[in-house]
Amino acid sequence: MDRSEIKSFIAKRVAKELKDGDVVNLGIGLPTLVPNYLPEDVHIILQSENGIIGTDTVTEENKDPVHVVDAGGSPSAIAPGGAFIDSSVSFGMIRGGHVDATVLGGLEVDEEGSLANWIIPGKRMPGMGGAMDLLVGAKNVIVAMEHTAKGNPKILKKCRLPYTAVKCITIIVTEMGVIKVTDQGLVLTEYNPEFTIEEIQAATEATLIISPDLKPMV
Amino acid sequence: MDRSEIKSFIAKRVAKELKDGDVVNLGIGLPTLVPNYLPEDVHIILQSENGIIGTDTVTEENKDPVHVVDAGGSPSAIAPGGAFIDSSVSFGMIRGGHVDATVLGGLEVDEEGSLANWIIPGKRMPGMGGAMDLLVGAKNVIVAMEHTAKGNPKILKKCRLPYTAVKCITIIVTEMGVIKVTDQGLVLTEYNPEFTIEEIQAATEATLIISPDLKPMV
Amino acid sequence: MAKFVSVEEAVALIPDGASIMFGGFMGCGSAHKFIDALSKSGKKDLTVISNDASMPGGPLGEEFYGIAKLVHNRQIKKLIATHVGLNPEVATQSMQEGTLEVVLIPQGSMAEMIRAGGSGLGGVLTPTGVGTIVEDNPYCLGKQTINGREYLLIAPLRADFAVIAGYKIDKAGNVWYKGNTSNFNIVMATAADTVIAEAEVVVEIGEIAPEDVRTPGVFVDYVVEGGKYNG
Amino acid sequence: MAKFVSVEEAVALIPDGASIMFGGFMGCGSAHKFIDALSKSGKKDLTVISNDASMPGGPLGEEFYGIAKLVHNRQIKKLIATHVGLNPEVATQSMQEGTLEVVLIPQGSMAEMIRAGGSGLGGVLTPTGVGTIVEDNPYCLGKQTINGREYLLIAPLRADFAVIAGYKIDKAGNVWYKGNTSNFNIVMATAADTVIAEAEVVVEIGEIAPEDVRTPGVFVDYVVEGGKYNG
Repeated sequence: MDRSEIKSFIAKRVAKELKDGDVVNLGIGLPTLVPNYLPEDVHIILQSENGIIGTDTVTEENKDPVHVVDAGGSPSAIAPGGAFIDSSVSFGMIRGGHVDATVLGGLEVDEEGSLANWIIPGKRMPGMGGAMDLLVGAKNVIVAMEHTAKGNPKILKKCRLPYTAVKCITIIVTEMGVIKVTDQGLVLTEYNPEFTIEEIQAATEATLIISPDLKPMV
Repeated sequence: MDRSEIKSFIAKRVAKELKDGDVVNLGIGLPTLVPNYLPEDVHIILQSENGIIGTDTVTEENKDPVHVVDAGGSPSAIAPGGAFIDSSVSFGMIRGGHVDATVLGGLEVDEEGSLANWIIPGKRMPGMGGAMDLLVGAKNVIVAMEHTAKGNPKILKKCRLPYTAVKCITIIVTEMGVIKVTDQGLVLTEYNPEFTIEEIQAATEATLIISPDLKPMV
Repeated sequence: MAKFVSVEEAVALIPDGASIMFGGFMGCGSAHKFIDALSKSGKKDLTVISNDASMPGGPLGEEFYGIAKLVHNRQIKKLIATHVGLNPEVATQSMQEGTLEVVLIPQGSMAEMIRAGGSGLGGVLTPTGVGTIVEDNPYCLGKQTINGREYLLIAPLRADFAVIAGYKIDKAGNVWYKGNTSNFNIVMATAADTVIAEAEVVVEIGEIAPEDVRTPGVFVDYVVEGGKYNG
Repeated sequence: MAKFVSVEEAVALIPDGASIMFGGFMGCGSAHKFIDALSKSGKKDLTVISNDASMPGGPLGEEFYGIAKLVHNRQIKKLIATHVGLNPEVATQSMQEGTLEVVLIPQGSMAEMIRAGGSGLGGVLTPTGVGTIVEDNPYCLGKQTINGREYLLIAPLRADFAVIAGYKIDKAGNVWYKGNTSNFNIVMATAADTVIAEAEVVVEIGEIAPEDVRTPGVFVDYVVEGGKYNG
């Protein structure tokens, strides 16, 4: 798979984690592909943490870039039945457990289900934005990312970069497999048959527990 | 003065404490008379803690008792330029110092400027409602009350009833005088010439400091 | 997503012993049709969180108004409120008969406690109640000095159910409140496991502008059409 | 009560060294006309509290959008924000040149800190940031365990000025926000000593229903008519 295929493959698998009616917050990049792979009978409500419940695709007709933007500052739109809310209500909603799932990328994740994705000290100065709140508040935290970066594992025993949030991840989806975070550690529940279990473990610094119900990823 | 005249007299003096543009919360009873005595060029905005900024007089035309009530549960109305807010915003406004003055009655007040007006243990079960928040949050707390109750002082060295709030009062207005709460204690700044200073002190358990600028109440 | 049900179906969701937040202030902004049906249902041992216990006489000549019906029918075991003085039956049941437990909380603290419960905050740090018997309240977790001022730490508040009332509710469950009926309804809609919203008028999507939605439909589980309230 | 002034009069209120909250999210919901005038005013050493530093290229072809103008003109000494990654001049001034101090705060915490500052609460108890370097943030006053869960105690935030932007503002200063421009504007309007609100359209009293007012006029000190924003 080339990188574009990898991203689609991951997004497609993440889509299966979402249920009809779920309120979902999507991070930038790969996560934004997820809605493309939802079954026809699954309708989710996309939340943008800067104040939109129910975002819609931007068209020439609904575009209003001065008054409606997404969490990346790009033009957005509101779907029928949606609502605009202010930041304190939006993050109350997020922290209060009213967002069913957040899907986001990661620089590093670890055996405790902690995530680092907001800063590389000395290198960039981005800011955490709403990510720390989303990780703490969303009912399900789905990390959607490539399994390795330039051949180096991103699933570590312990994150080396500053945490975005600790013990927050529900599930990790990569092109190699699906990993659930449990009290026992990271459990590989699905694998991509293009890889052997050994290859997946070799690409992972953390120790993977192999689920007794291990299935191929579809 | 009979009791009705006493109430008018107190309300009239309280009205002088209010400035044009002030946001004011009035307690039940005597305080509601205050707006009748405002000069023509002083317009205040009445706040009702259950969600009205800018209450108006109820008329047959604007009456909507199912949807607009005051803090006592009676029909109210909204003035032009007013706004309806929910309880968390309303009390945020109150605690946050956005209410210029609250005028309310008292069962007991004391030398520290503390107030007791919400409960007589064993006798009634009313509840504090919004009074504790108003006393803590309003910029000026004006107690408007008769100087004594059945001949007994209400201005005490220390409240005997449970406090509504401690060290909260700005000024006390009675039919006998005007008393400012200062770090030094209670300062009598104005007196009703119908009474001598000795009579006022005799009707007051707390020690009154006589202001060097003592003036007659007008 | 909001499901539209009959008032009977909505009442059937409530088990005996449930904790319920009721929006409204002296009955203004309460879910009158739902409360009426609940008062006739025989459900009992309820823990009720509400600003007040409403009052016997309603503005349109009702004998009992709002949750005063539930008090009168002795369906409430515990009442958490800010003011109960206008409903004399509360004092009778709590002080004389001892059948109703009442916890009194300052109104602003109650609004914040519910908001905290609905928005994932650990508690409320408020100057309200410092030095008063509120410090002995079961929800008061302690006193803290921050920047030289004392605050009470008050616990968040949540319930099994929130029963709110809006004027217009659209088919997506978005709520718009008339007058000052929003009062506790807005925070309560965020702080319960199941939220039941009663509409006076159900409208099509689009009839409430997205900017004017005060309780987004994603917070609402069930909608009951109550009809325009006229006593 | 809200006073209607020209943008020049409003900018003249701001002294060098003032702390200013600016509403807006990546320029959406910012007071563009005011910011433009401020950026040309030479006012300096400002402490700015804003979700972000906006970005160089605006949606209508602006060279610098929103408070990116103030960053570009080096008028800001300290910036308290949640995300500055889309404005590369911030990293240049802070990491390379050391002329701009930046404090980063999680977005939800910042909203609550400002709300706490405006509503008399002693602080915010949030689970956000526990176990992260946010614990070392100057606004983090400690960690507390409540009901078995850890929370950070974060300080309230206030400023000398809040500069907010509404779509419609009526003659009483009541504000209505279009789209998702309300973002930080609503809380900021409560948390500053002086509040300046820029309107795209000034309307008569009554054109915003009392139920649809999102920032009541009593919170607004000055109103500037900015005109419909078109870059």
